[in-house]
Amino acid sequence: MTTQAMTAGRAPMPGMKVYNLKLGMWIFLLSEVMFFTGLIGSYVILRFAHPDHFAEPGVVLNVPLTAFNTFLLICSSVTMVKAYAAIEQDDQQGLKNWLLATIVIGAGFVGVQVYEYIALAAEGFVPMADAYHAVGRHMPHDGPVVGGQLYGSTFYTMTGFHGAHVSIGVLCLCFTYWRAAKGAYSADNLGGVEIMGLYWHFVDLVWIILFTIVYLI
Amino acid sequence: MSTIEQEMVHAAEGGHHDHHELPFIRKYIFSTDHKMIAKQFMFVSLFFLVIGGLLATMMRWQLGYPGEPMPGGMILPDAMMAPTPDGAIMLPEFYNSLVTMHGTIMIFFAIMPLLVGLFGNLLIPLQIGAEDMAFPRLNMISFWLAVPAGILMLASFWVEGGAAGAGWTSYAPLSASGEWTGVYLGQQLWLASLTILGFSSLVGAVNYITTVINMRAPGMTWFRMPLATWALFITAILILLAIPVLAGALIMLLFDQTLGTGFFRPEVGGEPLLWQHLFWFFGHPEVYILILPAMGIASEVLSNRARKPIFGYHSMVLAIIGIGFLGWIVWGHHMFMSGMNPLLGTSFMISTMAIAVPSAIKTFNWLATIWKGDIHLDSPMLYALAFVSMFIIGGLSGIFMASTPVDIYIHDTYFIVAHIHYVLFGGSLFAIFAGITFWFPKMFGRLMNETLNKVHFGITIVLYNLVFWPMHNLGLQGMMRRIYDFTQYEYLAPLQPMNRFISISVFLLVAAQAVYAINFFWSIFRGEKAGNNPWNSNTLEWTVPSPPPHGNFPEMPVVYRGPYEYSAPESEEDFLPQTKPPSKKPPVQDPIPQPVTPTPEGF
Amino acid sequence: MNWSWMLPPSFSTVSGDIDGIYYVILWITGITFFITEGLLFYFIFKYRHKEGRKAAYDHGSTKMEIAWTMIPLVIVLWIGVVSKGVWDTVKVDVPPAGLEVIVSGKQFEWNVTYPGPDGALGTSDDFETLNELHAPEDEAVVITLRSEDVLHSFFLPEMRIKQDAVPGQDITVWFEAVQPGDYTIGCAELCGIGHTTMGGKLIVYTAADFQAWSSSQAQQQQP
Amino acid sequence: MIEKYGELRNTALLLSILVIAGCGGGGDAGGGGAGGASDAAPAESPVDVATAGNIAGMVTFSGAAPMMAEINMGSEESCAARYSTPPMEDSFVSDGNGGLANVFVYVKEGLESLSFPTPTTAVVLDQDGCMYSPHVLGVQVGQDITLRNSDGLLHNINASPTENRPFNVSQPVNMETNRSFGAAEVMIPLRCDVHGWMTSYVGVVDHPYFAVSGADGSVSLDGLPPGEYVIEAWHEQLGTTSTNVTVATGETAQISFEFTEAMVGSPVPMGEPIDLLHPDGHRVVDH
Repeated sequence: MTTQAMTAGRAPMPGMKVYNLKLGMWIFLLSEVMFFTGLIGSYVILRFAHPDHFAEPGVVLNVPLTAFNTFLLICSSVTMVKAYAAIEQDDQQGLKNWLLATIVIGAGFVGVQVYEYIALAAEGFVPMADAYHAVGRHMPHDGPVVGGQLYGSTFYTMTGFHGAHVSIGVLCLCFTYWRAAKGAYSADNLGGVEIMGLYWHFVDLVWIILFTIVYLI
Repeated sequence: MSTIEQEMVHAAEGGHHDHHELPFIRKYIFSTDHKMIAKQFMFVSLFFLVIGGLLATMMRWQLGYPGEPMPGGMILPDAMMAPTPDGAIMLPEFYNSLVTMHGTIMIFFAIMPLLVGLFGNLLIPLQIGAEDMAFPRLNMISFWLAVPAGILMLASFWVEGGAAGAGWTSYAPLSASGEWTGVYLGQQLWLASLTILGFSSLVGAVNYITTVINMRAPGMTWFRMPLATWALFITAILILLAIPVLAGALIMLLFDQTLGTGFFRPEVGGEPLLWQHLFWFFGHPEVYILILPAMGIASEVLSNRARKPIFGYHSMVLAIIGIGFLGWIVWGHHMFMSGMNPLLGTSFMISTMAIAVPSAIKTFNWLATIWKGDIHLDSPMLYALAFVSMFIIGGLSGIFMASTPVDIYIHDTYFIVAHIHYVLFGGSLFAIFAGITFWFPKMFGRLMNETLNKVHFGITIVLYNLVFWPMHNLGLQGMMRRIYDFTQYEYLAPLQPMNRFISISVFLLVAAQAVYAINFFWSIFRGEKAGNNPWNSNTLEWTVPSPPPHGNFPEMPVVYRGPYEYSAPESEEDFLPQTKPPSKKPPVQDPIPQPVTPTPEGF
Repeated sequence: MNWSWMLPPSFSTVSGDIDGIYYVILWITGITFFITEGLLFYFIFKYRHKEGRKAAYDHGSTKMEIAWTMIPLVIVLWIGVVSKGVWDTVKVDVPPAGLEVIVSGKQFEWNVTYPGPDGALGTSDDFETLNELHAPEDEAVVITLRSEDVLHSFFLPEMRIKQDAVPGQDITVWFEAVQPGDYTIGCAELCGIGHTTMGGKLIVYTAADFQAWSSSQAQQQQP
Repeated sequence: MIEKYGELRNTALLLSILVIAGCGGGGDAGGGGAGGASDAAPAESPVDVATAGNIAGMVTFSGAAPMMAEINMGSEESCAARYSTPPMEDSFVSDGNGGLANVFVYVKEGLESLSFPTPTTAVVLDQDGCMYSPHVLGVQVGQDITLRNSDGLLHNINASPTENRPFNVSQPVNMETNRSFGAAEVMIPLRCDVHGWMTSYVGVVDHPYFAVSGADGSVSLDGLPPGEYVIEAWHEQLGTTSTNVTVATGETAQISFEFTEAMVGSPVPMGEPIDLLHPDGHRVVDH
């Protein structure tokens, strides 16, 4: 039925057995992959070219906090799956609850990231190359500068772009929730929820890669 | 997610659009009809084509008459021209802006939207038998993202410090700080504008790919798709994967300027070469984005006007796909002299040599297509043939710079300028002329005036070669590109006459385009009425009225054969539409599919 | 007006090979050019539309297509192989230096630093010239190319040498002039408002003259 | 995915607004910046000539003067031809007996309560024989500087201030371009990238009491209202030194600035704001 809705009762040659929205989302995610590949690739190149600019894990960055944040995001993926499972069963209430949960956790992730930024900036870890003077966590401010000017630039750009994706995702989740509240979705008509899920899982996946590369290595 | 939901609703309404009349604003301005959006792209990019041409004439004035007052220069602000008693003389920073903006506007705002925006939108749904794009509203958004991008780009001429002046490639660190160029806000607008345009192309690409994969009519198997659609499909994939990389690079450079990050600023440890790698990793697929659709258009017109099946349809498709793949591993050939490891240079040279082959295949197949044909030499055919012959030159001159040692000498000289213009002007632009002329009736229901077109073709092909052929020679004499006053170099001063000759030819060439413009607008209103199928073509778009109604196909077309069955013995005319049910068992490659039951071949 | 496709004379040990490859490619592409364009025009004339004649119904010939896939492939790969050799001699295998100098690009001038009497760079007796590179003939001049601000491109047309100067990177360029005389230094990469003025002179002496010039400079520039 | 494009449309909107702003900014000839004197906006108070006093001073240098090398103008024959003896670098100029030229002397403190009209006459900075003349000059906030090219060959003027908006313009022929700085700043370096040796320094202050020491090192600030002042002297190689002075009605107060060999290569403040609102907003150039 959905497939038919997508193609307006015509019976074309489906190159793939997925309806347009889903296919479109997959294709769009491909381009997102290239976008993050470009960013992460640049990060890796700069890091190999200037190891001295990058500090040991945990010296500047608050790894435990971010690990917790990563855990949050993974949970939000689980709740997103739950939401989709619910609507597959035509369970409107379940859909709404799980969507709400996803929204809350997603917003929480962004909140923690903002807090992290503020804390880091207070320690002199800033994106402006010329103003960079990170002294490492809980160090006296006149201590020796840790890492180099590229560290702040790359860190905030990498994590910032991911943060932007999450924030946008949260907004869309709110919209999906609003639609769900109006009962727009059903077991036969869950395209909106499904592609929302696809996007959300993608953002989650990217974060796991970023967390590994930026924080742990 | 409103748009998505609307898409669903909208799509659900599918068939019964055409019944209710849309209000003017929905029909002509915020239209979701792919044909209208195609026209919108056409008018906007033709406007930018004119702008780009005017920029070129100003540039050529400085090169043809270095340091002499430019006629009418007085009307330009002091930030561009130096007022002197006997007229206004061009400032070097303005010349740099001209170089940059001519390249940027022609590539991103004229050629690319004409090929992808115009022909992608117009042809894909019509040629595969879809009633519209997969996401009509996204399609509209794609256009309405391109417009502000264009406005930003033009506006940058009038901000303090003038428009971007670091070349269309905006190599860092020159582009990273106004201290080096004297351009401050302009460079940031350039970056912002291209980022927005990037999103516009991205939306379009997602739309095209989804449409081609999912919305083909019954019987339209992969290997029954017209080559234009094939080319646009592969182009869309290239856009989809290349643009995001550029967007990333643009944003990083924008951050370097506005936030003070250090990606490309060596003084804080950044890597200037990183910009070049990112830019050309996008930039080389971009080159094929700019030529593949042109190849597709040319194939359509050649086969149709020669009334002969395209020679080696499958290898043509494979060549397009091959280019699509190889296009990703040759970017380094723009960077032989950049300080990149010379060993990498060799590997990039080999891959570059390899990518010459698919283009060679296509060229020979085009020749073989018109061989033993029944060639109707009307204007679309003339433009298409011009495309082939100019593309041959552009392709051959490419081999010189692909060979690393020769590139040492000709890199960054006018030889490169000649090469890119033989491919982008002689190639893409002539194909665009061919395409617009060929599909004009489908867009406006009237034919363009043949005589005026032939006049335009004659003047253009001659002047075009007078402009760009000598640039090879300039390059061989060692004249570097993007140079404000080459007479500063003793050994280049003798090139003055030839430069003046080129400049005069450019002025005439640009003026001559008026013929096409006049013909274009005159024909929209007064042109000879065209029926459904003025060219006796086989492909689906010619089975419906010109212009096609909203929803394109009154009833679902069913496809029985490939697109190029011209002069087939089984039909008494010299063409055999894809939708014509076979009389007896026809000698066509593909089996007749049961409508509805999908048979995805090839892939 | 010079419509010639010949390259201007060149005066370095490698320029001969570079020009050689150029002429080989010129021949190959030239012949291809005349054949293909010739065929194109011939077909246009021969098979122009005539009433009542129908075009051949022909979907292609795998044999022919394989032929014109393989032939170009072989040719271009051969060009590639030949090119590699010369490329390596010019850019990869740097010969032992007869003269080592530092050339540093800066908006909009080339600063050249010479080793001075002790023959070593980075010592107090180094001396400099502005926009002029003085070199002996028949000696490999090995240049460490730098840039102080933006990208420049160090271009010696008559030596067939070109190399971008990248800030933050030391790039080795070398050439060996075969004849004394005055030659051109150019900047081939857009480098800002004064890009057009960023020219200079390459002056090649006989070994003896160079010694004389070098020592005279060294004395002048000592404080 | 689609929702993201909704968000993009807004970006586009914002940016177009930005542009319109940009166009607006494009109008004025490069001044702008932090607004300078106008923020402190006390009523315009013309100085009463009857009660005004003067300051006369000497700037001297003691010790071994830094070596000034010859300028090699070889790359610009037409300029080199203008000089019988090769021109010397002009970052340190003093007469034989201790007088130090090209020192910018100005009232740094003591005038906060007053404000002064912007002069309508422009100050000329000439590019002649591939040298800037004068080498050091002072202007008032908003006062026009006429950049003149008398050489008829390509010069560019690259100003890199901290308080004001930077600019980098070229002059390929004999021509004049007017520029002004909207914020007080001592000093703003100007340079010509085409001729690496060409540099000049502009002092921008929000009152008329400034001067550049002459060849003999003498300076005079005339027509000051009576009161206590802090006077600062700035030299591109020797840094700054300042002194306090009391100006009495109708009298000429004597001051002197002593630069010494020891100060050679000491930090030279650039782009220092005069108004005390942001006291340490200056970058330092080390030699």
